[in-house]
Amino acid sequence: MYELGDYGDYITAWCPGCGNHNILKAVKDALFKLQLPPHRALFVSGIGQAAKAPHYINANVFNGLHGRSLPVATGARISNPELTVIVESGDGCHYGEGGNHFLAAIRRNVDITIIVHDNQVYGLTKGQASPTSSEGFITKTQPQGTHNARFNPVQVAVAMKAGFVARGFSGRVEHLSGLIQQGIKHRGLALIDVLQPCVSFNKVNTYGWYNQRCYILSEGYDPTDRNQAMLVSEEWGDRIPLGVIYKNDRPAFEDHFPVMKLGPAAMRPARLDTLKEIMESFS
Amino acid sequence: MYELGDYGDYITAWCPGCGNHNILKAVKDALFKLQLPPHRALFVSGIGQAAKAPHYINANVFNGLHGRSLPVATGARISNPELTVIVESGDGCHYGEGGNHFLAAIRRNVDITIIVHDNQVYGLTKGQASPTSSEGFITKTQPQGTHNARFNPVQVAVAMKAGFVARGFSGRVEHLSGLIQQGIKHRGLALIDVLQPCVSFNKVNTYGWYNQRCYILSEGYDPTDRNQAMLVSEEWGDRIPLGVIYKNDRPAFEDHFPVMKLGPAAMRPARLDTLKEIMESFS
Amino acid sequence: MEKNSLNILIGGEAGQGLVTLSQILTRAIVRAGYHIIVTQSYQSRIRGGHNSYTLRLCPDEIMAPREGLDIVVALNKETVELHSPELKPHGIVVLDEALDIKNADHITVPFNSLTSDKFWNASAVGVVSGILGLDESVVVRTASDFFAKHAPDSTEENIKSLVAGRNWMKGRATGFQKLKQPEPGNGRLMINGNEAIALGALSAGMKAMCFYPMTPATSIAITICEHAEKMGVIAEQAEDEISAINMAIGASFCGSPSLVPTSGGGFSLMAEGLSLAGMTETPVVIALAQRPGPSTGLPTRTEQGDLEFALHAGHGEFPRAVFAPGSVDECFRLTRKAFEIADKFRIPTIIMTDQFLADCYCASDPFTMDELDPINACDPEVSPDEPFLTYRITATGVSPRLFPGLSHECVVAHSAHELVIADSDEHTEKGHLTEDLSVRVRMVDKRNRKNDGLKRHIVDPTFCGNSDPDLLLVCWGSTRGAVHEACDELREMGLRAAYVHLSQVWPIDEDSVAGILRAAKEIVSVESNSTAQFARLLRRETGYRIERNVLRYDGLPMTPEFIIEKIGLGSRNV
Amino acid sequence: MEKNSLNILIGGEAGQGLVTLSQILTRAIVRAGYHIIVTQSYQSRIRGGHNSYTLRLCPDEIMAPREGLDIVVALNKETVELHSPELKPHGIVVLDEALDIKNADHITVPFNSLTSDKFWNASAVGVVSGILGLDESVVVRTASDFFAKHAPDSTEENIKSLVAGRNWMKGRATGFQKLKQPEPGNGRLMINGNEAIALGALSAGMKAMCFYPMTPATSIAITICEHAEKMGVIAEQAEDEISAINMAIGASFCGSPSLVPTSGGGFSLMAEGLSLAGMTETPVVIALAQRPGPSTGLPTRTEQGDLEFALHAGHGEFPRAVFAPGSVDECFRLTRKAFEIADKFRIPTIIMTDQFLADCYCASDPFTMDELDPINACDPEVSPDEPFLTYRITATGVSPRLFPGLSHECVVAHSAHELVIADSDEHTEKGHLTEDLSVRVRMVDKRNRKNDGLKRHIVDPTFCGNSDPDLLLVCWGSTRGAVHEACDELREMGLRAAYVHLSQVWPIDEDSVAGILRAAKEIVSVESNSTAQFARLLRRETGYRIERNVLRYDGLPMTPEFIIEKIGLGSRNV
Ligand SMILES: Cc1ncc(C[n+]2csc(CCOP(=O)(O)OP(=O)(O)O)c2C)c(N)n1
Ligand SMILES: Cc1ncc(C[n+]2csc(CCOP(=O)(O)OP(=O)(O)O)c2C)c(N)n1
Ligand code: SF4
Ligand code: SF4
Ligand SMILES: [Mg+2]
Ligand SMILES: [Mg+2]
Repeated sequence: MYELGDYGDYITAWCPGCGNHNILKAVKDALFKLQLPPHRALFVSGIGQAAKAPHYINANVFNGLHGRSLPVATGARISNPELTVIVESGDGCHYGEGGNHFLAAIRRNVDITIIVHDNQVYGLTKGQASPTSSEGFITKTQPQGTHNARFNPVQVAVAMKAGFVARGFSGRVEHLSGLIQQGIKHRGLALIDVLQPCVSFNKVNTYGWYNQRCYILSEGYDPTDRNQAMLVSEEWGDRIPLGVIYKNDRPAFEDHFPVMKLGPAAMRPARLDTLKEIMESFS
Repeated sequence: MYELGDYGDYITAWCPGCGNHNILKAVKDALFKLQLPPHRALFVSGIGQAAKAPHYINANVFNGLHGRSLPVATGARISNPELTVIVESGDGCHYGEGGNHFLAAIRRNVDITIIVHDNQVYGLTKGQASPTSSEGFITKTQPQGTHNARFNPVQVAVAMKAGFVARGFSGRVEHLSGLIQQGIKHRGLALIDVLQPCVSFNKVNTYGWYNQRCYILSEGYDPTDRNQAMLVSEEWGDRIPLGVIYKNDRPAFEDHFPVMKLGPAAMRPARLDTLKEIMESFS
Repeated sequence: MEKNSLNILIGGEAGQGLVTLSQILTRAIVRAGYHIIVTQSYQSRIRGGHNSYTLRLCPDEIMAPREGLDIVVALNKETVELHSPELKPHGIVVLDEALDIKNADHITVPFNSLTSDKFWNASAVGVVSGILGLDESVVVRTASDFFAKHAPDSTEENIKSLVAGRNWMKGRATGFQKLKQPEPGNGRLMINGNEAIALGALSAGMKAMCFYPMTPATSIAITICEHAEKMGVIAEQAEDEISAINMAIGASFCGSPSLVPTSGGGFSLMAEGLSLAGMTETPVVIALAQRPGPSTGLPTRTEQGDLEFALHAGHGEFPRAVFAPGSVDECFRLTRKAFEIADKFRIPTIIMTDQFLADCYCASDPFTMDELDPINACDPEVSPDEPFLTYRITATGVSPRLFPGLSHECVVAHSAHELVIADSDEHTEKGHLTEDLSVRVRMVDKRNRKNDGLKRHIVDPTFCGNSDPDLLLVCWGSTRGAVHEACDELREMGLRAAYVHLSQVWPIDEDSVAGILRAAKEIVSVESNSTAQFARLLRRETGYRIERNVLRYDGLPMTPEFIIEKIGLGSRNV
Repeated sequence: MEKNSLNILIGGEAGQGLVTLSQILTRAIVRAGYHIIVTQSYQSRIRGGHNSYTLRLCPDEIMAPREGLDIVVALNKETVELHSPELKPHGIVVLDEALDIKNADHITVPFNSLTSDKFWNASAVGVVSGILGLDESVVVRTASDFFAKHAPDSTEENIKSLVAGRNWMKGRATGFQKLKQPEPGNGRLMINGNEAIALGALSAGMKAMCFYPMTPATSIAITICEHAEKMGVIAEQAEDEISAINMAIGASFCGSPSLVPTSGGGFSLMAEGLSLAGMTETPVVIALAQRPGPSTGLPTRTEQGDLEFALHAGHGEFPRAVFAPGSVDECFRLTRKAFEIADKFRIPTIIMTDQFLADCYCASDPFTMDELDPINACDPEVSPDEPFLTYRITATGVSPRLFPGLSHECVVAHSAHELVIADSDEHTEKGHLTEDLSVRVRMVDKRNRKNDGLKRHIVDPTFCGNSDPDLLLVCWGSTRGAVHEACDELREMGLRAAYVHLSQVWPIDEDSVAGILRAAKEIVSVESNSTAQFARLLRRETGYRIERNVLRYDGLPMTPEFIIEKIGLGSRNV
């Protein structure tokens, strides 16, 4: 039996009032509710404010490069299918620098849970537009407002038939914890895009802004209905839906590799006898 | 008045029977029908079999890096909005190595036309699975069949509200030429995914396979209806739709920059007087 | 002996208004005619943490930051604790009386009675400017200018608070020795290295700037973005660094001189693009602002750890030029040079700076910014009747240039209907891909021939001191100021010392550098890295093995004190 | 003097079945006991173009390809035209009579009367094996094995066609001088450099291979993919090279020794990942198969142009080891070594090969493949009672290792509940990011200390020839064979010649290399690049300036003839 406190209690480097604090709370709550042993969890992150999160959780951590958390997480799963691998990083990491890995991870359906701290801005580098920034969002590097269309990660993930697609809000900790728990339990890739106010650099998408708009999908909503999920994932404006928006049960990446059933790679000796036979086929 | 022959007539390095030959024909036909002066066109490509195409066309050419044609094309437009910029490369280039630029170009809505030679395989490197390969596609590097879900570029582009999204087939040259002409005329990004049999490495998606399945969208089909476009772009199996699947009239990237109205960057002197004022603001 | 200068440190948490206070104070000091060197120390976070801004000022020219503090302006307790030990005798601490630090030597200001919380900063400007004896009208004007731009609604209250601080300070005795008044500054700029790079690029006719944010390079991008629209320049934030460099190459190919600012991690991602620029012979300028690595390292600190990487980044062989400015002024001038050389030789060039220089403000005379020579003048040997060949083989290795769709002034005789073909594969003169291996050899030779021309345009090393010194310090890039001042002091101590600084680190002129090294009895390389990369480079290029190094790699800027201490004069006879 | 060997070139268009013909013939030759060296020349296209496969065979050991041809097997007219000029006196051309080339010296085979179009190849195997006098039963068995695997349905017809060719040739006189019969080969492998790397990796306990296809590295991936499932290894094609290296790092962090095969362009994209491996101290092995650059260059040709890049790729400073096998056998052995060193020191290591060696088949004695030492043995100085620290500061710079979620045998005393924290930022011993600058310094020193250990594990250079030579050839990587044979010949010509080959190019042991260089009167560096990168490296590391170079950069493999010609013996007294 693990206590909530076993998942760590650290001083963070985040601004007071930042939405990240609540996401951290939700993550720890989810780990606690799932009673996940800390040493069985691996958190992988990139670089950014969000990406510091794993340092504030008692678990294994690989805090790698900006935008590259998904390949690292995939490699980790290849090596040890017994680890619960959770990726935590920002919108810039996942949808900007790491966009190509986002597409690839969805296609692979690796059994990992991705928690995107989506503050619609590059926080750590002091407030440039991110892929999820609304069109017209003004920053020091976009003084005329960003002219790129807002990236809708949820809708792209649904279009690509990701295994599990959800949206949470850092203002709703308990709901978010529930999403994370479901995501972790889902076999295959789980994407949880979390709306996260950045009190320092995003003066548009504030707590008030989100509170006014966010609503939780009704009990009756069927996330396995993809056409409906496409419509719901389109919603962004006066109303923003929270919850599990889409899911399916595609086979996970891991299911394609018989050897993964045999446990961690580090425990398996090299098959030198087989290799000798292979070598003989060269003669 | 340009003749068809003015657009070039070169010996190619492609296999006999390759679908690329017809795409080349369609491209030249489109240029001819549009009477585009060769020196006003710039073809940008990456690396692969498809990416050799610009060498077989009379036009300006930048044959750059595998997967990186879109940033180069974007830079070209920044410099000279009077050029018609056409990108030609393979499925590997655009949806594999260059996936992140694909997402970004759609979001920017740069006024370029992208012609993807989609043979569902890496041709030049001798037949590995590409992002558009069907699940289970067997190759020397995927001896158990690829386990990645097929990337559906058309659907992702529709989900992202790309300005113009079409699918052509190298077996239908005239239809394809029509799509390319429309794509070039469209203000903003035009994506034309072209089904292209690779006779050397793709023994699944052959001419016969495509001929059996491809149909041209009816006259009455309304490509501005996005919900319908989402459904149509989902079709892939017994029937594969060809034609303009989706379009809209989002402002193009270029519309956000007043300076681009002033013509090619190379013709504009540096504004040193303005700069002196700026410098004075530092004192 | 150290010049008569003062060191003021302003410290507090991120988000406490440190920037406003520092900016106004620094600008007023510059307007008053002082020279300054500013070092900024901050953490990779937005709020909290310990940040500081250290301003060295002097009536005469100075080149480097110094250790030891004369005034500490403490916005929080941590600042007092961390920095009091660095105080010189007679140094003073200015702090709010509420900070509850009992010490008779401190100037505890009752800020809350002078103004409200929000304007604390402005009051502090008043207090410190009073201590320094800055002309009040200069300070008030500077603050008014600042607030008019950044907080127009509260200008009045801010100025009132400033004056309140100033008045409070009036007549209060401090044991503090004021500096002599400087000559008037005559419109000097208060500008840092990155801003100077931005202005340099704009003055060189840059038309496209493509970037992905990365500390400490971002402020180059910010400066350009701020002015892009009115300068008629396109500044585009790319989706990643790979895109940034490829976009810049595309832009340059079509006629926009292009800049790509980045730091180490981003530069790593650009290695393939660099090689592309080399092969397609497309000019592009990269501003590489270094920070301590490897990998993410210390994002907000300084280091010179990427030298060897910058010299060899990118697969295959192609010519390049690498500049390493030693001052804010050189940031401006060498950025222009980087554009000039890139265009003249159709190659990629790199400007290497680092967090210290990037963020280092100084008082600079206004820059001269005449138009550069027209780019890539036509090769007189090539008759305009000949067809245009992107990669025409010439004696210099440089081919005349044309932009797609345009008849360029230099090759005006060529019809605008000529086509421009560029290829990343090995190619013919026309630009089409080829597998003809004899063409390959000619193209390699052509590209390599540019090195001869490049060598004729090398920026001369700066040599300063005794011409056959007992001790020669060698350095490159941002450490020049510290080495200069250290060298001055060593000479004052009686040592026959000199230094040589390279602000172009590639190519290097073997003969002239070897000549300088040969004349020295002992050589010490001074570098902000842990493996003496520059010393290694010099050995490769000249054969001289530099046995001793002063290496700093704790993330802090090089200082004269650090150098002198590491040289360890104690152990030798001077 | 050249050994008594034969050169057979088989040429035609891509897609004409050249591979089948060459593979069967080569394997039969190896089974007959000959030594071989194969060079492949192909273009960056799938059908058409001119491709050739050159097989040098000899009863004794040989190490390099040679110029001049004894037999040309021409599948098309172009082959005859291109390669007839290379024929030696008595050389012969084998071609189909339909090819319509009138020349009395040619052996024009009526293939269409012997077999149908489809089995032309097999017939040619019969003809050529007859010319060579290979034992017919060996040839038939080899062909049967081949077809059973690749075209089981047509084995019979193929064999019939082979025998028909063989019979046709029987009794036909050729002026051709057969080779002496070799000793029996005893199960020698016919294997190329890339296959040897693949086997080397598998034998070293590699558990994950992440790649993105790129010529000439792809065949490493193909070989591993073919056997992955039965070897219990995960081979994953990544979406790009950035993903490949990061995936490998993630895999290695969790306990899979990992390999990343790539070529120059892909390697460029991995520079940031390399630096990440350096900072996080995660072992990873990169196989860098070079081709001529810069940029896309000549994708199917050979070059050694990435040396300096490989040595310095990645921002910031971190230890690495770089190996450069000089033979197929070394490809196997040094790949194992690369894994061993990567794991022992927790660093990235690089194996540099090139298209020539990648595709070069030779007859190799079976490899020895005992298990490697258990990875990263526990540091006896660290008591198991102390908490696990990913970056524990030790005397060697190497910290004991643990995998997330696992209790590793080496640190078994540590509970499996220990957490493993890794960070790309500068970090504490525990692995958490830090901005403590004194910790920074200790961590830099820790990482740099690994260099001392690395230096104690350097692969000795191969020295061969007179010990105080008048002429010393220096080389690295794949050119070793050509240099070896050139050197033999130079000595036979009476020159006091020797060569030194480095199969580990980083780190380098200054003293031992300098010792070798010092003993030589004149030094010539032999490299497949245009700027003599290795010579530069040696100057940097030893101070010796190598004035003369034999540089080849036309994309073709180095040969003894090329070296001897460039050395220009004409102009000296031997
Ligand atoms: C290759 C590379 N490019 C750029 C950076 C600089 N960088 C650090 S964090 C960041 C953006 C972070 O944005 P996001 O992922 O949204 O995280 P947030 O700080 O908003 O939580 C950038 C651009 C980097 N570390 N590495
Ligand atoms: C950075 C980099 N990685 C890999 C390669 C090798 N490469 C060349 S073409 C190609 C795949 C081409 O596939 P696609 O884009 O679909 O074009 P196709 O040949 O099928 O037309 C690859 C992987 C490369 N040139 N550069
Ligand atoms: S800058 Fe924004 S995202 Fe970063 S910690 Fe502060 S509030 Fe949070
Ligand atoms: S390999 Fe395939 S794509 Fe390439 S030219 Fe041949 S048929 Fe076309
Ligand atoms: Mg963010
Ligand atoms: Mg393809």
